[in-house]
Formats: sequence, structure tokens, C-alpha cells
Amino acid sequence: MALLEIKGLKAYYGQIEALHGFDMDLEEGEITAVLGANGAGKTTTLRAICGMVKASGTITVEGENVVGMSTEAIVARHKIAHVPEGRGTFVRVSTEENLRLGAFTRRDKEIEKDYERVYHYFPRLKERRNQQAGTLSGGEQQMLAVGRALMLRPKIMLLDEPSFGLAPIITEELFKILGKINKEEGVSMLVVEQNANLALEISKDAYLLETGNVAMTGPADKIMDDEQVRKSYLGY
Amino acid sequence: MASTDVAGNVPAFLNQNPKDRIIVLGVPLPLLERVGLYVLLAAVVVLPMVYDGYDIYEFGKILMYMLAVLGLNLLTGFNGQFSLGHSAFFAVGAYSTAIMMDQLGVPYWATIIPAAAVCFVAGFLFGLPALRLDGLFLALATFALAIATPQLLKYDGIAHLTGGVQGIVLDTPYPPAWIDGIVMSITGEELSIDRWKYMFTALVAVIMFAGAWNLVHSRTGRALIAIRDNPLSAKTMGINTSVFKSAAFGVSAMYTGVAGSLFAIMDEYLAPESFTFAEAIKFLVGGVVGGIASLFGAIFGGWFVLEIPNIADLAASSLENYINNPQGLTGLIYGLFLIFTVYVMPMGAAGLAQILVHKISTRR
Amino acid sequence: MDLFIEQTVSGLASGAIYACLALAVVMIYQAIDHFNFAQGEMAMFSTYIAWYLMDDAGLGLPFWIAFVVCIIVSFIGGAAIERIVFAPISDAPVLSHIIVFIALFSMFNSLAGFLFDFTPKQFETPFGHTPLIDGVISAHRAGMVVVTLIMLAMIYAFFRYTPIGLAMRAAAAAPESARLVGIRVGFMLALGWGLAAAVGSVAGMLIAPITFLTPDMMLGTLLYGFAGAVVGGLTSPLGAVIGGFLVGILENWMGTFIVGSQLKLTVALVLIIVVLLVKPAGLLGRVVVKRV
Amino acid sequence: EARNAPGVTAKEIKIGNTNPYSGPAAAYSSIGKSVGACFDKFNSEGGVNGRQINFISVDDGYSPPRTVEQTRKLVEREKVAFVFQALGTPTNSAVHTYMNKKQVPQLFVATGATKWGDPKNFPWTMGWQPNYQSEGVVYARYVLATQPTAKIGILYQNDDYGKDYVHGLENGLGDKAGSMIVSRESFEVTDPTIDSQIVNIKNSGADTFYNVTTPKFAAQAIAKNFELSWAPLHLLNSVSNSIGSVVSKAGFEKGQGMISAAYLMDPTDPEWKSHDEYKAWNAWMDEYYPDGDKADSFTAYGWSVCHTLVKALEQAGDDLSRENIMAQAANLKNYRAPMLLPGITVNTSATDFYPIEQWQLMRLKGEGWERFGDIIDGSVGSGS
Amino acid sequence: MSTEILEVEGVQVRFGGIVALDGVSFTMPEGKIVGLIGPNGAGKTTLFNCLSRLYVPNEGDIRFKGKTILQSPPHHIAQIGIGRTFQNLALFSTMSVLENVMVGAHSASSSDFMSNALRLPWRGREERKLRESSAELIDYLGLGDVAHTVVGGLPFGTQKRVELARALASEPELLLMDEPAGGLNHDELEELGSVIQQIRDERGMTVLLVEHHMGLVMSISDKVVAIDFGKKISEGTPEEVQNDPEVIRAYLGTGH
Ligand SMILES: Nc1ncnc2c1ncn2[C@@H]1O[C@H](COP(=O)(O)OP(=O)(O)OP(=O)(O)O)[C@@H](O)[C@H]1O
Ligand SMILES: Nc1ncnc2c1ncn2[C@@H]1O[C@H](COP(=O)(O)OP(=O)(O)OP(=O)(O)O)[C@@H](O)[C@H]1O
Ligand SMILES: [Mg+2]
Ligand SMILES: [Mg+2]
Repeated sequence: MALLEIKGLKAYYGQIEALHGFDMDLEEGEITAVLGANGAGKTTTLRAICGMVKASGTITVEGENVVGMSTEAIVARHKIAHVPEGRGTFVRVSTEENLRLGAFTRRDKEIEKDYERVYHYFPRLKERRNQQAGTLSGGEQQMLAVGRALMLRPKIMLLDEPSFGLAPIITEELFKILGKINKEEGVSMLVVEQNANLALEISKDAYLLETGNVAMTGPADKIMDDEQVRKSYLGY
Repeated sequence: MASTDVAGNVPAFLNQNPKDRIIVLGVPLPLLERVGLYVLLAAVVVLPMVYDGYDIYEFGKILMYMLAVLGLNLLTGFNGQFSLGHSAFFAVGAYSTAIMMDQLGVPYWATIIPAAAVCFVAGFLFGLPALRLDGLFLALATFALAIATPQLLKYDGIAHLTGGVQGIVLDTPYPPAWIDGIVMSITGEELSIDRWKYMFTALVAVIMFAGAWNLVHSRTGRALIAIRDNPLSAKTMGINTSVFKSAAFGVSAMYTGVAGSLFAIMDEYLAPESFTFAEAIKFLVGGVVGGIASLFGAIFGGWFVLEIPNIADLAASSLENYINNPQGLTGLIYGLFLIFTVYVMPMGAAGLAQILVHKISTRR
Repeated sequence: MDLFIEQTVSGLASGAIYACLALAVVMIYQAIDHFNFAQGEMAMFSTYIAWYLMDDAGLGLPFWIAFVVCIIVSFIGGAAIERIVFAPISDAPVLSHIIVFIALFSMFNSLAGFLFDFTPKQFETPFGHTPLIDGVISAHRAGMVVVTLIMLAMIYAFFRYTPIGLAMRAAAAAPESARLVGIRVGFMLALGWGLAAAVGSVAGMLIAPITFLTPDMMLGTLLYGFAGAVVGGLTSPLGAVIGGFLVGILENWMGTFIVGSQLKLTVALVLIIVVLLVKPAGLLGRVVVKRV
Repeated sequence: EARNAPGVTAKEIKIGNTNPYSGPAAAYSSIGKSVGACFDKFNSEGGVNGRQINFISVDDGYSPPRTVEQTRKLVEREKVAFVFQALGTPTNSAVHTYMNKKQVPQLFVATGATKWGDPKNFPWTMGWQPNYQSEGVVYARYVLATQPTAKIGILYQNDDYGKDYVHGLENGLGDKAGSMIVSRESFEVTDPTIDSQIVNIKNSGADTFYNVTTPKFAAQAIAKNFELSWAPLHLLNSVSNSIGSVVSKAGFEKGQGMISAAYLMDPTDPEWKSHDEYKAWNAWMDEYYPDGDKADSFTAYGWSVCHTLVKALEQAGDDLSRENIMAQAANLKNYRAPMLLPGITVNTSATDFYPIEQWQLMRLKGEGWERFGDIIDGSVGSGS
Repeated sequence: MSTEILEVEGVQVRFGGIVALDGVSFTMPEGKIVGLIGPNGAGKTTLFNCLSRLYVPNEGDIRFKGKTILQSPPHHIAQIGIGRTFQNLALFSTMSVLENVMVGAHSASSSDFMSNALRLPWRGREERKLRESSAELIDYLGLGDVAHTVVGGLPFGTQKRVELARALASEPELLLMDEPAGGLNHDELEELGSVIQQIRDERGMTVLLVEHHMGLVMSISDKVVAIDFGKKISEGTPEEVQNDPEVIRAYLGTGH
């Protein structure tokens, strides 16, 4: 059974149905890419997994249906780290306090070490460690969002356009890091990404969403070969 | 992408009011709104023909509070500046009118416009330092203003104008002879003073309501809301945020101040105790319960602040058989009413109305 | 003794009152990102509970036991208010919450009068009222300053050395993000309300021996508490205490040397606003920069 | 019968009242309640002139605009015969003109301002308790007689009530007011404490302290003087001289030697325990107002003023027109309302709208007030 | 030689100890698209904020059409002819798309409190014109379907487009775009690229484009400026900058 299993997922914003009931899996230890045009429902899918929108259907994480559970419970029980769209920075506190909040549910002694790990990946954050996080540049905040997610030592990572606003050199670096963490720590990842080349490269499987439904799914390399995907997402 | 070379070839969506698409009980919403507005206006006109005495006096008070609440709505609801101090502007309006009548012998009807001007200036001036105060800091500043107001009114240095702790007793605002004459020739009765006070209040209230309506649905209104939603980007769009915010303070103070003038004329008496912090709270409650960014909401708010204490009073008295001295619990019941109101309509009456309209229109 | 010194000391003593309440204001601000206008009335009501616990007509408990019980009861009460009254409207706009604060204000005020009537009650103090130093300050006021400082140290430590303090601020300012990192926002809110109510109850029990216990005891005091907290900086407990003392002293100086007692409050408030114009985040408050 | 006021039937007399049951002045609500309880007693004993009293007491929150609304509602919708014991100076002021224009009696208003006794301009309005100014005069005379060189410091609440007291003292001192009064400090009801003011008064070199404060602040002032080790001649206004709710709370030891004036019996004073009027009051409290606070002197006040009204209504007999009710209220001769101090009576006439104008001075000794000297006539109001 | 519409000269901005811009100078030829690139935190947005006068440079000068803008208050900038979009959406979230765009045209209209409250006739005419021109823009950017929708709930990419429409509404001569391509897929990106070129060609606007998507920047820019740590490190045609070893080291990485 997959680590994360979605069946018949529908999601709602008030009266509006944004997702129309599709299935999606994330296997343990794998990276899965989610592609889709503007407004296709990628963000909504990730939000539904975390209990941030009203949803129906089932979302099974580690054998437990999480639909209807509170966000904080889902996140804490299944060690899911979410890099949200718009970054979700705690703008009033410092960079380092943001990282500390990322580790809020942890009780182990390794937290200090993990600061250093994040700072190692993103040296820029170390330079800005005591700065009010709201004044960081857009890309710096994006690094912070990823760093904060890593602070949880997650089992599953949901990444909503993690390369958003990052310089090319950092984007490249980021995907190396994600690949490394996935390999070394076995963290499973669901990656929403417009930078489809990079995402598909590290993914095993991929989904293509279109207006609230899954339009295509399969192994990442197969998807890459698809004519339409190549044209719309890969640009060659 | 569509090209737009042909001048005057306006996209279809512009001519189509989005509200036209909402059909309530078979009638499109804008029509319903317009009819509602006319019905309301008609009611305002008809009321004095039906009611007299205390009843019509109460309707006048509702309109008066409506204006005061409207003032706060313009500032807090539309412009995002929080005020706990509008009792001060209410006082400035009332005292301007009273002092003009009492000291200068100006007839009551002639005091409204100068009082409005005084309040605008007062509000504008207060708005200047308020520019630098954000959120809670502005709340504190206005709170302080509300607390200081009665003390300033009592201050010995200006007591010869304000009447100090004694307040001012005003002359009765008799209707002009020609109006009396017209009414007499139509009805054969003399126009009662209560009816006249109401008519005068209604006239002022309707004019000012229309002004607010125009203002909100205009470039100015959009700028005010833009500042509320995102001050920095509003500035970048070319909006002089300082001027707009201070002016919003001025206009808001003017509305509440004119309400104060009408209050003085209606009650023929004023004293510092009528302008305490509790009054500012009243306006805020009226604004939020009606719907803070809604003009219609202000009407409901005006009614609410006037009537809810009576209802609480009544509810308390009805407990007579179960509790001793239930009147001591009026405050408790008032509080419960407020909480209940927020539960039922967290976005105010206007918000509730919107939801209901939506429900009715989608069910069909 | 020199009038200046005497007024200053007297200002410090009333400042201690404001500082107490300002601490409660800071506490709730950290928890809900806003003022709670009912805070004073809640503290007043807590004090009545303590009075009832101590009074012969009530339970007749000794002071310190009543003190502790009152703090616990207030904590539970504060948390319960959050869960019962505010949790269901957590999505409502802030202004609607303010209306509920006003409602709570009215309810506690009314209930206190109904249950305990309006005659001033004497509230015991373990320190006694003996005059100290030439009759400039009483033992209770001195004790009050000490308790305030102890409370300050505890609150400071809470925010400085426990992760909960940080999480509480995060939950108040950005609930959605807070949930994403696993913070139980509802719990934090309830905890914040509980702690604020507890701090408020201590403030009430310290203030009551001076002002006497009446349902309107906090009516005016709250403004000074707000002012103290704001001047000091809403995010800083130390700032709140300093702010409280400053407001107390300033008010006395104004009333005595500058404008006379009739306008002292007005002028003191104007001065506070001037301070804020110069230092918008208060004396020790963290300046929060917004950028695009 | 035809001439009867609205609200009067063969079976009932409807009487209106406004009182602060909520808001900052709710402490006075016990007046409204005790008046109501007093009417309950009369009603259960067959009523007044064979009619039941229907006492409609409504909340105005001490807010003048609300008083206007409530009073108009009482008069125009409830159609009460008259309004009785409406509480507060600003509140009554707000309907002063209205009541007189409408010619509805505004009887025995519950405030001591001087302006209520003005039959020429306001023939439909009458106070009851001795006015604040007259009390001030009484203290002034006492100071002039005992300490002609006193230096007086005044602490007063910044409203009509406080200012009336100050005027009374000034009037009583006459020419010497300027030289004798060395300090005037005011406070607002919303002030948390009056500490700073007292420090100032003490520092002004005053040796006499004229304390015009309401109960909470009075208790604070007594305690604060003690803390400052300041022991002036302390003149405490009657508003706050209740043993039960002020002096005992502040601490008897802190207030020894204070001077005050009274016209009512203090129900907490053991001296009255065996007095018939006290006993009647006590029995009534037990039966009709059991949850009332016996230490609260407002209950004695309510009891007494209620009797005064009943007396006037009885005098009116079956002619219960508004004119006659007013005329009878202005025709009370040496009426002894219960719980007035021995020797004090109610007297009114067509030109004298001040029902009670007498005081007796007293001094705090041990745990009670010790009255001294004669009953003093403080009538000034009509003259000033 | 084309005239230089914007001249940035030695601009320095400090935040406490942090030097966000450290003496940047460059110029922009009129009617061209200039790409501004640089690593995260290089100071690009800070420069934008200086250009829209939200920040005050500690040193240096900025001249628009030959005149310094440092004396103008922020709300004059739109009137002078500089419009912008924001990196992290700064829309008026409770307003509809149409209203947002109409606010964008604020500086191009003039009715005031008084004329609006009294509903003077000329005000009505202005309002109508404003609505029509805003509607055209909305149509132009393909936002017609959502014209009356409140912007708060729109997908990210759509909101970005609303920002663009709003900035265009004041008909600026110089348009500053801060990462307009965020969250767009390849198709959408190409469309955006052609829109920007159209803006230049049809509307004659000069565009300063900040973007991390090299494909877009390099394909449409006439000139590229690269900065790092607040200093200019390279300037020239897209090819030149793309092959500048310093730019590759600091910004592009080896992948390009
Ligand atoms: N807060 C909201 N209120 C109403 N509708 C919303 C809200 N958020 C999203 N939607 C709608 O749900 C649908 C899916 O949006 P979603 O944000 O999941 O798209 P996406 O694939 O992440 O797009 P993007 O690439 O722009 O981020 C869209 O049609 C959008 O309009
Ligand atoms: N108000 C401020 N206080 C302190 N530092 C600030 C402030 N504003 C910006 N900075 C710092 O200045 C630097 C430049 O920020 P800026 O936003 O201009 O970067 P950028 O080039 O736009 O980066 P990105 O590509 O990530 O958006 C950043 O390191 C940021 O942390
Ligand atoms: Mg998305
Ligand atoms: Mg940037």
C-alpha cells in the first residue's frame, strides 16, 4: 500500500468545487511530480492533504484516513512538511525563529544540528539569521520555507513550487538537495513544480492535472515523452 | 488575446452588471436593491404622516444614529482606520450647534453646515497625527480622545461656552412658518414639533446618505478601499494616501458630527455626560452589527443601537418571576445579545443579507 | 518632603497598578494579536472571586490559599471563554471579535454588581498598609512593586526560554502557517487567554487593596494599562512595566506642575501619543517592518 | 374622576422612574429597587387611597440621551401619572424642560443639585434630599466657628455634584473663601485613584480637608491620608459617610475625628437599633427586599422618600390630577418621613421646593458617628 | 542613438548593517526591454522600491527623463509615468479585477471627494471613460471571464496578470515588472513574453524586467543588467551577459 493514497478527492472553496474527484498515490521513499496549468488545482490538492480546505473522498496517510482531521494533527502525526504556495513566512519573527518553529513538534536533541544543516544548504539564511523574516527578499523567503520544512525532519514533504523565485543556481542546488534527502533519508515527496524539467528528472512518477482532474499519469520518463507535455511544460 | 483597436468597442462583460445574473424570487438583484431603496425612502417620507410624539421621535433617533454609524463606517469599514473615539466628533457637532444657537443666536437649521465644517476640520486635524499610528496604536489614540472629551467639555477655561458641567439647554426648533402653513392647509392640523424634528432630521439624513452613497461608488471610494486593502500598493498607484486618510477622517467626523448636531436639536439639551466613551462604543457596535463596510448596514446599525438596550431591558424584566431584581442583569443580557448577534451574523446584517440572497438565488 | 519627589513616588506607586495591568495586556496581545477590552472587567471579576474565597461571608480561606485558587480559577475561566465564546467565531473578522469583547465587558460588569452588589469592598493585603519611609509609600504599595517585578520575571522567562512563547506569537499572527508546522492554534489561544486572565487576576488582587473592590474598579484603570503597554511596546513585558510606571509618573507631574488636575489625563494622553509618533512601536517594542 | 392624571384609574396609579441599572452608576440601582420594594409593601397593605401603585422603573444607564428616550416612553407610551425619583443630575437635566413643557410632575428627583427647587421657572420639578450646597454651607459655618484661620484643601468630583458642594462651601465662607481655601483638586469618576491629588492638597499646607467624593474615592482618601501620615480636620460629605459601606471599609482607626453631616439615620449605626423607625425599616427589608444590602444607606433613603410620596398622594385623596399631585407635594408641613434624623422634617410650599433643608453635624468616634450640636438649617438654595 | 529614459546613478541603500544596494549605476534606453538579473537578495526589488520611492536611497540619484525623481513623493511616481508590479502580489484583495484595474488608473483621473459626493456630471463622464479603458485592458490580457470576480480567490498566475493589467492602466512610459513569470508553465510563459513585447512595440513602453526565468529574460530583453550584492557585475546584450563568467559563477550556475 502506498504511503499516501488519495481516492475520489473533491475539494471546495465555499460553494465552488475546485477538485472533482480523482485518485493519486505517493509511494514510500519516492518523489512524485504534479504538473498542471494555472488554476488546475495543484495547490488545492496539497492543501487538501493537509486538511486546509474542505474535502471529501479519502486521503490515506500511513494507513489512516486524514480527511476531516485538523491540519496540526495531520502534520504532527505523520511528520508531513508543507512548503506552501506563498511561503507562509512568520513575518514578524526572525529567520532563526522561523526555523525553530519548523521544529516545533520535535522533542529530540538534534534540533541544533539541523539549524546547521539548513544553514549549510542555504548559507544566505545564516547571514540573515537574526533579521526579521518579513524583510527577507522573495527568494530568501523561499529558501526559508524549504529550510523550515526540513527542520521537521519530515517523513513526507509536500512542495508547492519550491523553486519559485529562486535564482537558477539555487534552483539547481535545491533539486540536488531534495534528491539527496530523498535518497539518504528516504523522505517521500510530492512536488508541484512549473520547472518541469527539474521536477521530472528527480521524480519516479508524475501526474498532470487539468481543471480539477487528473489528465494523465504514469512514470516520469513516460510523461516526459508525451508530445503535449513536452510542448506545454518542457518547451522542446 | 483580443485586440482593442476599434474605439468604443467595449467588451461585453462591462455592460453586464454581475449582479444582474443573480435572480432572487424571479427578480434580478439590482432591481430589487433599487426598489428596496425607494421603499425605504418612501417609508421615511410616510412615517411622520402616521406617527407622532414619542414614536416619531424614535424614528428620528434611528436616522440620527444611522448617520453617526455611517461616519464610522466610512472610516473604519471603507478606509480601514479604527476609531474608538467618535463620541468626540459627535460632541464637536452637538456643541457647535448648541454654541451657535445659544451664544450667537443662529437659528438651528443654519447651524448644520457650519457644524459640519467644524467637524470636518476637527477630524482632518486629528487625522494628521493618526497617519503615523497603525492599528492598535490608533485605537489607543482614539480611545484616549473619547476619554478626554467629557473632561475637555467640562474644562473651566471654556465653561462659559460649553456650559461646563451644567450643559446647555437649547431653544425648541420650531418649523418655519411657511411649512407650518402648507401642512395646515393640507391636513388642517398644526405640525407637531416632534414631527417637524423628524422631518428635519430625515431631510439631512437622506441628503447625507445619498452623498455617502455617491462617494463610496466613485473613484474616491475605490481609493479609500484600496488604502484599506493595501496601503503601499495604493501609494504606488498614485493615491496620495495621507491626504485620503486624513480626508476620510474629516468626512467621517463630519458625518458623525452632523449626527451630533441633530442630536442637540432633537433633545434640546446637551451635557458632557452625553458624550462619553460609551457613546463611541455604541457607534462601533452599530457599525459592526450592521456590517462595517456597508451603507445599508448603517441603517440597521442605527436601529440596533437604539433598540437593543430596550430589548435587553425587556428581557431582563421578563425574568422577574425567576430571579430577584433581574434588572441588575440588563448588562449581562445585553452582552449575550451582542454575542448572539455576532454568532448569527459574523459579517454583520449586510453580510447575512448577502448570504441569504445567495442562498435564495441559487436554490430557486 | 519635596513635592516633586513625593509626586514621583506617588506616581511610581500608581504606576505599579498600571504596570500590573499592562503585563496582562501584553500577555493577551501575544496570544491574540489584539487588545481585549474586557480584560479589566475579567480581572475585576477574578478579584471578586478571591474576595469571596477569603471573606467570612464566603469561604473564609487564608489569603495566600485564596490567592492561588483565584489564579487557577481565572486561568481556567479565561481558557474556557476562549473555547466557548471565541472558538466558534474564529473565522469572523477582527471587528466582530471586538464586539464580543464589549459584550464580555458588559456581562462581567453586570454580573459582578448583581452577585456582589456595589458597595466598596475592602480587599485584604498580606503586606499591610503601614506607612513606610516618612509616610511616602505604604507597605502594600512596596509589596505590589515587588510582586509586579516577580511577575515580570516570570512572564519574561516564559517568552524567552520556552518554545511556547514563540509558538503563541506565531499562532496569533499567522494561524495558517502555524498549523502547518504543527502548532495547535486553538490550544495556544486558550492558553493565552488563560494566562492573560491569570495575570489579570494577580493585577486585580494587587490593585484592589488600594482602589477598594467595586464593579467599576477597572473602568478607568484599563486605559492606563493599555497606555502603559503601548508606550512600553506591546511585545515587551519589560516595556509594559516601564511604560506603566512612566504613565503613572507622567500623569502626576502633569497634574501637579503643568496643567492642574482637571486636564492631567488629557495632557498625559496627548504626551503619550506624541511619544508614539516619535517611536511608533513603543519604547521597547520590536519594530515590525512591512515590505513589498 | 375626569380630572385624574393619565395612568390613574380607580384601581391603580402608574408611576414612572428612571434609574441606572447598568453602566457606571449602577451602584444607585438600589434606590430604584428599594423604592419598588417599598411600594410592594404599601400595595400588599391595600395600596394608596385604595389604589395599587404600579411602579415602572426603567434603566437609563446614567446616559442623558437614554433618559430622554425612557422618560418619553414612560410619559407618552406607558402614560404614567408622573415620574418619581428619577436618578442623577445630568439625566434629570436632560428631561427638565420636557417635563415642564408637558406639565408632568418630575417629583422628588434623586439628586441634590440646587436647581431642582425653582418653582417659578420649573413648577413641575421638585427635589427631595437637602441640596449639596446647603451641606457645604453647614461645613463652612462649622469651620468659621471652630477654626477661623483654617487652611482648607478641597478634593471634589468634577461634575455638578462636586461643584455644588464647592459653591456651598464658598458661599458659607463668604469673603474669607479666597484666603481660607488654599487648594482645589478635582478628579474624574474614571480616575483609578486620587493619590496624586491628595499629595498635592497635603503639600499645599492645608490643615482642613474638604472631601467631596463618592464612596469608593472617599474610602481611598481616608486610607491615603493615613498612609501619608496626614491628619487634617477631615470634612467628609454626606454622600459617603455610611459606616457600613465606606468608613468601616477604609478602617475606623484611619478616620477618627472626621466631621460629617447627616439628615438620615445610618442603618448600620447601632444607635438606632432600638428605634421604632429602624425596626420598621428592618422588618420591611427582611420581607420585601431580602437580597438588599442593609449596610447600603440607599435603602433607607428609598424607604424614606417613598413614604414622602405616599404622604403627598394621600393628601391628594381622590383628586389625582397632575396639578393636585404637584400641589400636594408642595404642601407638606412638618411631615416626618421615617428614618430622617430625629428633629428633621419635610416642609414644602408653593414657593419652597426644597423638602428637606436640615442637617446635623457628627464626628467619627470609635466605630460610629457621634452627632453633636443642634439641627442646622442649611437653606440657601432658594436664595442663591 | 536612442535617448535614455532612466538613469540610475550610484544608488546605495542600507538597512542597518546590511547594504542592499551598493552604488548601482545603469541606464535604460527608451522603448526597450531591459532585463535585471541577479542572485536572491542581490537588491533587485530594493531597486524597484527606490524607483517607486517607497525606499529612499542613502546615496545616489535616479533620473527619469532627465529629471531626478528623488524629490517626488511616492504617489507622484505613477503620474510621472512609472508603473510597476509587485514580486509578492499586492492586489486590493476585496475588490474585483475591474475595480483593481480602475484603481490602477487613479493617477489618470481627477474627480475628488466633493465632486464625487455631489455626483457632478463631468465626474460621471470621466468614470465611464475609465471603466471602458479598464475593460479594454482586461480584455487585452484575457481576463474578461473574471472581470467581476474578487481577486482574492483567483489562481496565482491569474493574479499576476491582474497586477500587470493594473500597472498598465495608468499608461506608464516605464513599466517595472518584478518576477511576472512566477508559477507559469511553458505555454503561459511564452504568451507572457509576447505580451511584454507587444507592450513595448504597440504601446511604446519601456520595460524593466526582473525575472529568474532565463529563457524569458534572454529571449525578449534588448539589454541585460546583472547585479550581485548590490553591485553591478555585468551589463550588455543577453548573449554577453549570459556568457559573462562572473554572472555564471554568481547566478546562472553550470546548468546553463
Ligand atoms: N481561496 C480561494 N477561494 C476561491 N477559489 C479558489 C481559492 N483558491 C483557489 N481557488 C480556485 O480553485 C481552483 C484551483 O486553484 P489552485 O490554487 O489549486 O490552482 P493551482 O493549480 O495551484 O494554480 P497556480 O499554478 O496558479 O498556483 C482555481 O480555479 C481557483 O480559482
Ligand atoms: N527592510 C529591510 N531590512 C533589512 N534587510 C532588508 C530589508 N529589505 C531588504 N533587505 C535585504 O536586502 C537584500 C536585498 O533584497 P531584495 O528584496 O532587493 O532582493 P532581490 O534582489 O529582489 O532578491 P529576490 O530575487 O530573492 O527577490 C536582501 O538580502 C534582504 O534581506
Ligand atoms: Mg498553486
Ligand atoms: Mg525580489
